Amino acid sequence: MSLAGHLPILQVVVPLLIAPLVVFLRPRGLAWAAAATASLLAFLIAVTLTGQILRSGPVTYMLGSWPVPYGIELHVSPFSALILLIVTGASTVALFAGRRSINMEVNNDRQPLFYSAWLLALSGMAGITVAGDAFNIFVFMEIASLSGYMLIAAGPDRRALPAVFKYLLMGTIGATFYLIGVGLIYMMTGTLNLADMEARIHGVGELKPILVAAGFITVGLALKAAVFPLHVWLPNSYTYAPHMVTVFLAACSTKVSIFVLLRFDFLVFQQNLVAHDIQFATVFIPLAILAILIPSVSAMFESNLKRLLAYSSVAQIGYIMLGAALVSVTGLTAGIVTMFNHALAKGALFLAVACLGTHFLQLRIENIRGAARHMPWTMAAFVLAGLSLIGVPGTAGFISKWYLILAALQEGSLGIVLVAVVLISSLMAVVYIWRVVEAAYFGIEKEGLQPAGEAPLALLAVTWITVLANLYFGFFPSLPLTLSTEAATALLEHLR
Amino acid sequence: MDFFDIISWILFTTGGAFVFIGGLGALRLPNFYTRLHAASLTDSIGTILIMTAIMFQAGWSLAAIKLITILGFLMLTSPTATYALANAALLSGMKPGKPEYDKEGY
Amino acid sequence: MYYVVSVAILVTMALALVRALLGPSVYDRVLAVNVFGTKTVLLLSVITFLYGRPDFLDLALAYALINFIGVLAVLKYFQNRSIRRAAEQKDKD
Amino acid sequence: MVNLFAMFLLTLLIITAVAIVRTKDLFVAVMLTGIFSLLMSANFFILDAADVALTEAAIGAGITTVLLLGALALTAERERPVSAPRWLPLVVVAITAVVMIYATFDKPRLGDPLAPVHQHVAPWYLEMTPVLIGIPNVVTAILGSFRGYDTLGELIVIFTACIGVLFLLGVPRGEGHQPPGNGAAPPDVALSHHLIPRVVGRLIFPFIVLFGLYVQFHGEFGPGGGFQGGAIIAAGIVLYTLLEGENSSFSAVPRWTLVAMAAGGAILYGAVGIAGMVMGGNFLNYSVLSNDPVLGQQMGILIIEAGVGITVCGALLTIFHVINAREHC
Amino acid sequence: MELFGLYHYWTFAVLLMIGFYAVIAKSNLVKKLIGLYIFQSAVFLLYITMDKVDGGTAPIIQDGVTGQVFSNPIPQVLILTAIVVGISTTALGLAIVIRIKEAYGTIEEHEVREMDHRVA
Repeated sequence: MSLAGHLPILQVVVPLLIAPLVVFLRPRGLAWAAAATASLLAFLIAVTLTGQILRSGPVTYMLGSWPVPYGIELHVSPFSALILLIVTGASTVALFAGRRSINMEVNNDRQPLFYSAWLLALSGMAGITVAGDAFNIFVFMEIASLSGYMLIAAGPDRRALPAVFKYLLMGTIGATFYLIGVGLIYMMTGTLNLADMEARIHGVGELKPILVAAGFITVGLALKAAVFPLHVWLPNSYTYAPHMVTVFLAACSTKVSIFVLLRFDFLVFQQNLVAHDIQFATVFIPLAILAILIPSVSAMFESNLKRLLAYSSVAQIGYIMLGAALVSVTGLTAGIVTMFNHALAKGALFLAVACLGTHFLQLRIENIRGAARHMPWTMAAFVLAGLSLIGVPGTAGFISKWYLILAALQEGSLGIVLVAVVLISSLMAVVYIWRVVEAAYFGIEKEGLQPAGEAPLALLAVTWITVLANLYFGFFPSLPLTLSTEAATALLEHLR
Repeated sequence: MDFFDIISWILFTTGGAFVFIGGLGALRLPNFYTRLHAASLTDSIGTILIMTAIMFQAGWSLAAIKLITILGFLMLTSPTATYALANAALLSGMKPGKPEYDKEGY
Repeated sequence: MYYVVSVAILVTMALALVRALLGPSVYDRVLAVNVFGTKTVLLLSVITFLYGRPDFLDLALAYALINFIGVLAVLKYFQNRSIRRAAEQKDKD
Repeated sequence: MVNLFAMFLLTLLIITAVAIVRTKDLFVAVMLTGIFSLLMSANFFILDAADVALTEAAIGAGITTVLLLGALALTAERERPVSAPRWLPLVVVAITAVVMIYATFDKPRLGDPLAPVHQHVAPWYLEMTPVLIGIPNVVTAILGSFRGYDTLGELIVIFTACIGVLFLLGVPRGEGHQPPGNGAAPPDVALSHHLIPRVVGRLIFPFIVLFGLYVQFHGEFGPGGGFQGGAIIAAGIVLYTLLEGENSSFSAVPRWTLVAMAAGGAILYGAVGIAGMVMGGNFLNYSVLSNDPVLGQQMGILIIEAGVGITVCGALLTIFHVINAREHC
Repeated sequence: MELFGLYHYWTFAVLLMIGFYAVIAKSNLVKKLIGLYIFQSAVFLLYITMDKVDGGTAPIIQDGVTGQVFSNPIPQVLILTAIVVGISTTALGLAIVIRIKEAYGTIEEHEVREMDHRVA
């Protein structure tokens, strides 16, 4: 088989096997270089894979050449391709931008371990995304989570530790719930392969265990994805993690869990459980509305910059769930394209915050007053990325909001309410972004807190590349839209 | 029922009895050292009897060799553990025969 | 006959568990854990023959070994604890 | 009758678990956790899962207890009471319990040979393992070959834990920490002045390692394999460290060797997978490693099991040493 | 037999609840981790329970013995993996707890929270 045929497994294995080697690269530049190269390689593989899928449809790969369902299968659909682009892209961007920032926050002799964990997190998330086997997802989920805990615990503030401990407990409970759900399904169907599972649940007479399994899997993955009432671990973890880790994880870690959640709910449960779409909608639409509004309010009153953005992330997860809960092609497209665009916007915002972080130890709004005078490029990037988050036309964020509103309007009278929610929350986003902008541009500097100048060039350059990507995908949204529409159609195929 | 079976029966029954008595002693005797004493001695004899009984059942095979290994292992480690425990208790100031030391915190 | 001895072992395990729950001193609990461990080894040896799979005696051997290491780890813990406490005591004086 | 035994053991299990949660003394909780683990593995054995029972005993009862004790020495031994009533957890737990019991109603009967679990994939493995792989232990065959990718993943999980612990605890202590006793941390006094345990320990140490190697390489034929073998060897070296002290243990096996083992095993595993790819199969296809596919499979499984054993041993020992050394720095 | 089967599942449910309760209701961080360990062990029991077949034996084929019924090997493979994942999580959790103790001087969740509030 040619190399092209092996791409799905290379996507996972390249960072996975470079990670143990990185531990031994003592001079710190070397560890960074190896990690950045591996990450870039993974990104290139993801791009190639996406091209392959756009040309010729989903790709599968049998591990050990064993036939399905006896061996483990990898399955790369348009949906997974989109997530792969987000994951590998975020990792690469953060690594290339963040060398200086990481040097400031993680001391030298620990850096090889740090970069090794970074690659493990990357390969764990890539592994979840390409997996076609329920248990395999669990294993890679644990790789991603354990390395994620470690990355967050690298934060210099001691408050990172309780935050990460809480994350560890909730993450493990989530993973274990998922494992219980998979166990129950396995008990009723005798298979672990997702596609096979889907086919065999049809034949199951008694549905109580399946229903309970659906509950456990949904709750477990919602915990991991920080869907609204289960999000309590997220704000502090993102706040106290090293800045670059926040960029990386905020862009993709919760999205990977949502990806698995949507796949399970739509492919495995939706067409097999009676009226599951209605249950799904009745649970998730109100939850999503609360998830959009309440964290937005929290963000409006938050003064720590990173926690403010973390709350906004929770709200964005609400948008994604709202789109999915509408159970229509447009709704799902909106949800999925939101994943992509939010990753862009939030990645850029956190990068800008990281730029500020090179000069401010305490990233609170009252501390960064007047920062725009000393760091004009950083703050300009922040403003543009903020506009994308709000959803101003011409930015990537607009595309997702627009599709969400289109999807909502298809729902009749309920739709009006939803549109109102989206608009209100966008106004809230204006408020919390404006608070930062106001402080940075019009605030009066605090004594002794003036930054010396701009952020390091590499960091600033990558920040601006991300910001420009926000604009690019605002004007030419065809790639994410094509992938999202195909993903949405595939998810809903069985429901027709 | 052949000869070996009868021997096994006898060994099993006595072994089981010793094990049970040891357990009873470990539960009912008044202080730590007496409990340790009851548990450790019956432990050894019970193990010997039961393992021998199983050996008679297994016949001369790989299993018998494994049983001998396990028996030898337990004969080495179990008294050692008992000694170590008694030593640690004594060093911590728990004097034998004085029930007032027999409280939490030691 | 395997059943008779298994029952005896199981009852002893329960008694040891009660001792572990009652305490009162930590050494009693360690003793109970040790008794529990050796009884598990015996139970396992008996059950391998009850199941007719004597090749699983490896498990019993592994248990015996783990049990010993456990007791020594506890012993080391006690020893370090008494050193720590002595040091703390010295601090207070 | 065995079923009654199992029910008895399960009851003990529940009692133990309740006691663990109720006790305020963490040392007692750790001791009971050891009992819990032994009970759990006895249950696994009764339920025909010999490999799992061995793993649970070695990892659960052995290594977990040692790690928890190490952590207790560094933190605190007693739990402080909380005054506020906790009704929310109770409600959450109660809801989950009701859901779980609801799910039990339609579950297939335990041991029913017609249950769907035993129908679809499982018979294929039992039937094809002798043909395709040619080793008696079906669990090892699935673990090493049919689902070898999961095993690779899991190896990486324990490697991640290893570097995570190293990352978190391999640094000097932060400010605000006051070591007991005027800054003089307790020296690492091993059990070296306990003559009897030391002699016995030295006597059995080589046998433990030998037994570990036996379990490691006998995994194709009986219960055992890389995890169990690696964990048992690790337990043996833990014993050595307990008896002889950290320093002499390090002079025998330095820390960097342990980390190298943890990484090397995983890389070895991956290398076998890539070799399969280079030689024309898919990733982790061992059949192409040799002209005879069955022989290739056996070779592949042997090598990856060695990789698993090396990583598990190295990772567990690194974790143990890092936690243990923290006490004395 | 029916009762026996249900007893296993109920034990699983009860253990799950005990562990879950310890994780969310206890304030001591080590206790939480021990609770997590019980919680995960309960799931192992669920999987292993479903592998049993009447009259079956462990899935290790014996030479020269025919007509044996074997228990299901797959749950065992999965749980072997899950046990190692469990110890990894516990080890990492303990490392974090040790660091919390060093940074805050306590391992009680409510005390840590109070200290953080005082600072913020």
